[in-house]
Amino acid sequence: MTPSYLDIKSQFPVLTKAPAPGQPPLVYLDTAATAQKPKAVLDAMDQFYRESYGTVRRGVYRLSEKATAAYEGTRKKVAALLGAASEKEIIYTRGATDGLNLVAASYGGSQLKAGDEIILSQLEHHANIVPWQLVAEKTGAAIRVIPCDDRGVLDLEAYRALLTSGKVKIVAVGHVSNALGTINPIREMADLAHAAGAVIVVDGAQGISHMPVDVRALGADFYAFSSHKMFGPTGVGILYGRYELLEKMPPYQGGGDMIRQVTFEKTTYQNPPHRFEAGTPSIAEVVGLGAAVDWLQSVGLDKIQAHEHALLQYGTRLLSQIPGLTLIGTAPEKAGVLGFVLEGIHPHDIGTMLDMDGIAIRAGHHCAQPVMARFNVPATARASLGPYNTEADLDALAAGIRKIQGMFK
Amino acid sequence: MTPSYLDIKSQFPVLTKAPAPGQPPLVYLDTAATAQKPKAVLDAMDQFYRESYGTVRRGVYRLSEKATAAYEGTRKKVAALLGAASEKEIIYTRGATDGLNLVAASYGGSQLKAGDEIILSQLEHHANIVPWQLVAEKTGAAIRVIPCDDRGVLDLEAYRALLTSGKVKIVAVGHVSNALGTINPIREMADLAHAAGAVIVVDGAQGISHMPVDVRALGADFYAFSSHKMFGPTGVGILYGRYELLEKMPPYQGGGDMIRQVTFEKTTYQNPPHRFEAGTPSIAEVVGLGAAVDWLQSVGLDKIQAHEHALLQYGTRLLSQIPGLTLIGTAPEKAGVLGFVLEGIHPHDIGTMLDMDGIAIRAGHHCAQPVMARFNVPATARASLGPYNTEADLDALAAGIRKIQGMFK
Amino acid sequence: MSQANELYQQVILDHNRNPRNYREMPGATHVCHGHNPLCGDNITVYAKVGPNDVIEDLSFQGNGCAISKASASLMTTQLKGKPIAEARALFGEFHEMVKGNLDPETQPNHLGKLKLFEGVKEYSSRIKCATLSWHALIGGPRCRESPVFPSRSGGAFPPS
Amino acid sequence: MSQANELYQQVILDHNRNPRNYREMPGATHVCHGHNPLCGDNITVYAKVGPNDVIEDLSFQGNGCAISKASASLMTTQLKGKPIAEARALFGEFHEMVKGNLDPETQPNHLGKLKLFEGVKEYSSRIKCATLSWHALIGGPRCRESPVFPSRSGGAFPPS
Ligand SMILES: Cc1ncc(COP(=O)(O)O)c(C=O)c1O
Ligand SMILES: Cc1ncc(COP(=O)(O)O)c(C=O)c1O
Repeated sequence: MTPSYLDIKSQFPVLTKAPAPGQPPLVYLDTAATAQKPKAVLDAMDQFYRESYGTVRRGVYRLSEKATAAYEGTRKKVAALLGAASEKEIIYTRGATDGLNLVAASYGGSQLKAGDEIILSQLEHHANIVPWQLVAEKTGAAIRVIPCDDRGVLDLEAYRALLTSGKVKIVAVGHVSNALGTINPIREMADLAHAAGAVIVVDGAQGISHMPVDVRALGADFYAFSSHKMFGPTGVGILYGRYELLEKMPPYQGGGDMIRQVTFEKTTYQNPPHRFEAGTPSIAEVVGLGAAVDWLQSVGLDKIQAHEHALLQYGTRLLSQIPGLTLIGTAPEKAGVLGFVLEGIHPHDIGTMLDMDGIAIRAGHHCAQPVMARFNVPATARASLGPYNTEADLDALAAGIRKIQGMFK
Repeated sequence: MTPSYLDIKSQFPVLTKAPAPGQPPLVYLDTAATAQKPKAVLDAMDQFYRESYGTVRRGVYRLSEKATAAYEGTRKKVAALLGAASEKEIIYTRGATDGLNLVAASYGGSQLKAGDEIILSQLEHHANIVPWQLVAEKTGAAIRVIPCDDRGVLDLEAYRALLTSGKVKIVAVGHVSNALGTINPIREMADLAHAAGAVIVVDGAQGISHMPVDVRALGADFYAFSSHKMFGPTGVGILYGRYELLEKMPPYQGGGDMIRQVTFEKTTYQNPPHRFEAGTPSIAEVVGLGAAVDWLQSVGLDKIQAHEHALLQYGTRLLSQIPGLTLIGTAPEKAGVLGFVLEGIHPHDIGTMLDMDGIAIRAGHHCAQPVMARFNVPATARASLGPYNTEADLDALAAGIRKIQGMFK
Repeated sequence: MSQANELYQQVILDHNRNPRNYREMPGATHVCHGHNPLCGDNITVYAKVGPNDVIEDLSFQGNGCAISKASASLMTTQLKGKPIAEARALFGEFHEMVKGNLDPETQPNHLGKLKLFEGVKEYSSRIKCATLSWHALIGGPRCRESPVFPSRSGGAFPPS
Repeated sequence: MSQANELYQQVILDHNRNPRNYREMPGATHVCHGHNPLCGDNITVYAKVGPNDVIEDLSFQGNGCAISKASASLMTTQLKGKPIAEARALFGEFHEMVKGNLDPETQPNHLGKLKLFEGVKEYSSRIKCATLSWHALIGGPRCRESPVFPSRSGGAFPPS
């Protein structure tokens, strides 16, 4: 491989296990849906459960102390990964969806009033649409949408125009589109939002593990993502929020550990981040996420970005040479997502038929139905890249597509 | 051991690993906070991550199909465990706290109006208090509280009297008190609630893994619990809800997988249970929970109940013989919880000093401050039992307590 | 070659390419629209039912994947001329087969050519594609409002 | 014997049993209540500060665990007669020690008898017990409303 490529597939058990007899080996091209886990992460969790599992923040015994130290340690690691000002700005959630719902319900629910406006983009994942629709309905706020062009690039002029209403309180936008791969100019959009007196909530689900992310350099007021897409376990995620904003937000869920004092007459709450963390948290998952952050740091997000970028260029070239294939999502600033349609062949058939050759891609609307509507397709096929992918994976994809075309002819 | 005891400690890696040099072996008496995990559960999760990890309900490839089958399989297992009418009544949550917040916000938020009443009990965990306070504040409903007597038994006469107001819409009560061990008469309370036109929400966090639970025999309309207290992983839990009630509830969180169709103008939602499951779920955790249910079924909940009951009697006898020790929580119907205070020694000191002998108990308010207020103590020490505990564990506890008393003399 | 690999056989690909009874039906006694928002499949089924509950004519139109189109096409050829009751029974068998609960090689059935869809059982997300036109005809969650022949299953839970 | 095992030594148990300066102070110039809702520790600290910022008298009263009581008792004996600035500095060292950031054996410090509390670092949930009376005196999250000597740390995040 050329120097811009990483060689780390061997660290991923799923990707290296011997296929069942008669089955082709796995070519995993669905990292945008969920990432595979390196051995380091799996070992960390398993070892935690086998050697020092206990509850956190509640016990007066050392098993619990150890668990708490590992648990809180991850908060520091994540704060460092994101360039946050303090680990107190790091809230553990169940995932990106949970984090976006938290911001929408708590920040949106307490700050929005009838007539206020929320700006979303045409590229959003349902997780960054529906929570805003729910809070808009409750508060009487209205939703405005930034359109995109035929490449999948947001129309910043339209965005500027929307901001002039003077009623915009919140801009919620994805860092990277999961359906198209478009990387949005968050810094510029944040500056414009701030100048208009709005806060910016960034859905970082597809950003975080594919490029270095510095929330302060980006100007993000909130940044939400999931562990499972960054090589960590399912069941946990992160919401970053500027402390000043978190401090004025009411609790989201009620329960143990988020309270200061409970009586039936009056309950008082902890400071952030604990105010937003009710109940026994995802302890082992947080430990696993900590290992995933360590792993990411050891590989280097700049290297991952370079690797995926080189693969994206390689894959784009390969797929562009296939007659009857149309790439959906051709923004100049693009992450490792290859969305496409084939003339006369439904994306779901592509997905199932590629699977028969061991190639796992995703077909469907990718929880981004407004994007499908914009490009006037019912669904797309999507191959998405991770640091473990290789040129050979993309060669297999291209060959698989040509084979399908032959069968459908 | 006598026939009423189980012999399963060897299945639990944490409980059988060799202690660090110079450290005493672990005596784990904090199962009410969180349960240790049998090897079968850890292996199931680890194997899943290493061999067949993929996203669920979204993919068109077999890795995802396998994951989906394992994931949805757990729903059936849990439905069978609970005696639910259908697996469509089983909602995956993050834990008991998340489940109770879901019911309070979605059912409570849509059904309660100003002047309505919610009945809680004096014994509730904060997770079954604060969510109701939050929804009461939003809707203008009022909270009424069933008192308990000096043993920690709920006053059913007072409960009957509260129900006569005609305004009660929801009764929310714990199956088993985590601070006192009291087993509440759910069936009787459910019948009374239903006769008064109210639904009953049961916090089953301390019920589920300590006795056979049949939601229909109990008459529970909702039943919420956490995987981590039933020998499964952290990061997942279950909310059971009667389908008829679930069907009329609005979504709780918005995002992927809970929608039918999304446009910026109008979004429509899935049927239960998916309506309440936004975003990528706790996939591996659900797989682990499935293994935990299998494990529970193979050991037998009746056997676990008998084992813990015998140990409870043994421990009660032992502790009662210690001068200066007062048991807090002496209900005749009681699960494996031994709450106590020592004259002149603060519970936190008991916890830390027992830890020095390798004995892990919990000291504090146990997220049940109203119980502490009722018994007029700032905190208690609490030893709680699991199926892996033995008489020797309780002997160690009693010896440890006597040693502390000697030091404090 | 696994069963799944056998799914996209020439018959299915042929019915996809040249769907049978692919037309509107002006004198239809029943019309139902089936929609799967998950993949954007859209199918309209037309039926003409005679006096003694016999399906005298059956056709469809719409867009979808090869599985849903071939399934709709084969459905029309298999059910034309049959009484409604028989259509209902056949759908029962078809549904159990694609869910993996009926093995057409070892268990008695009347599936005939419909056996071609057995491989769908390996892809639970594709079951909806294979059954879309059937649900439109017979009823079920994909077409709850106005199936041609309302399902009799009823009960507390919508069939799935 | 581990460090934690050394935590409950005779000195600490003795200060718990017979706390020094355990009394109200009628002529106090400063009074502050410290409360840890987590464990129900309740402590009131009284101070009499002289013209040149010297702590002329220091006492406390309240309920709590042995760690919080002994810590309050030792605090009063260690700080009486000291200028406020010195008290503040000593708390800084004490706080770092119980958080595990200052090793009193190898790093320069003025902790003296307060070293007895080093074992607390093994039990992060007990740090609050050991520092409750100190926070009441010097300020911090446990006594944010009215510490005797408001903390100067300030900044965007409350100290913890
Ligand atoms: C009675 C009771 N209810 C609710 C909970 C909350 O469970 P979790 O923290 O797992 O959400 C607990 C456990 O802490 C409990 O004991
Ligand atoms: C852009 C984007 N936002 C949000 C999400 C939701 O993440 P999760 O399902 O992990 O909550 C996803 C992933 O599905 C995504 O790609």
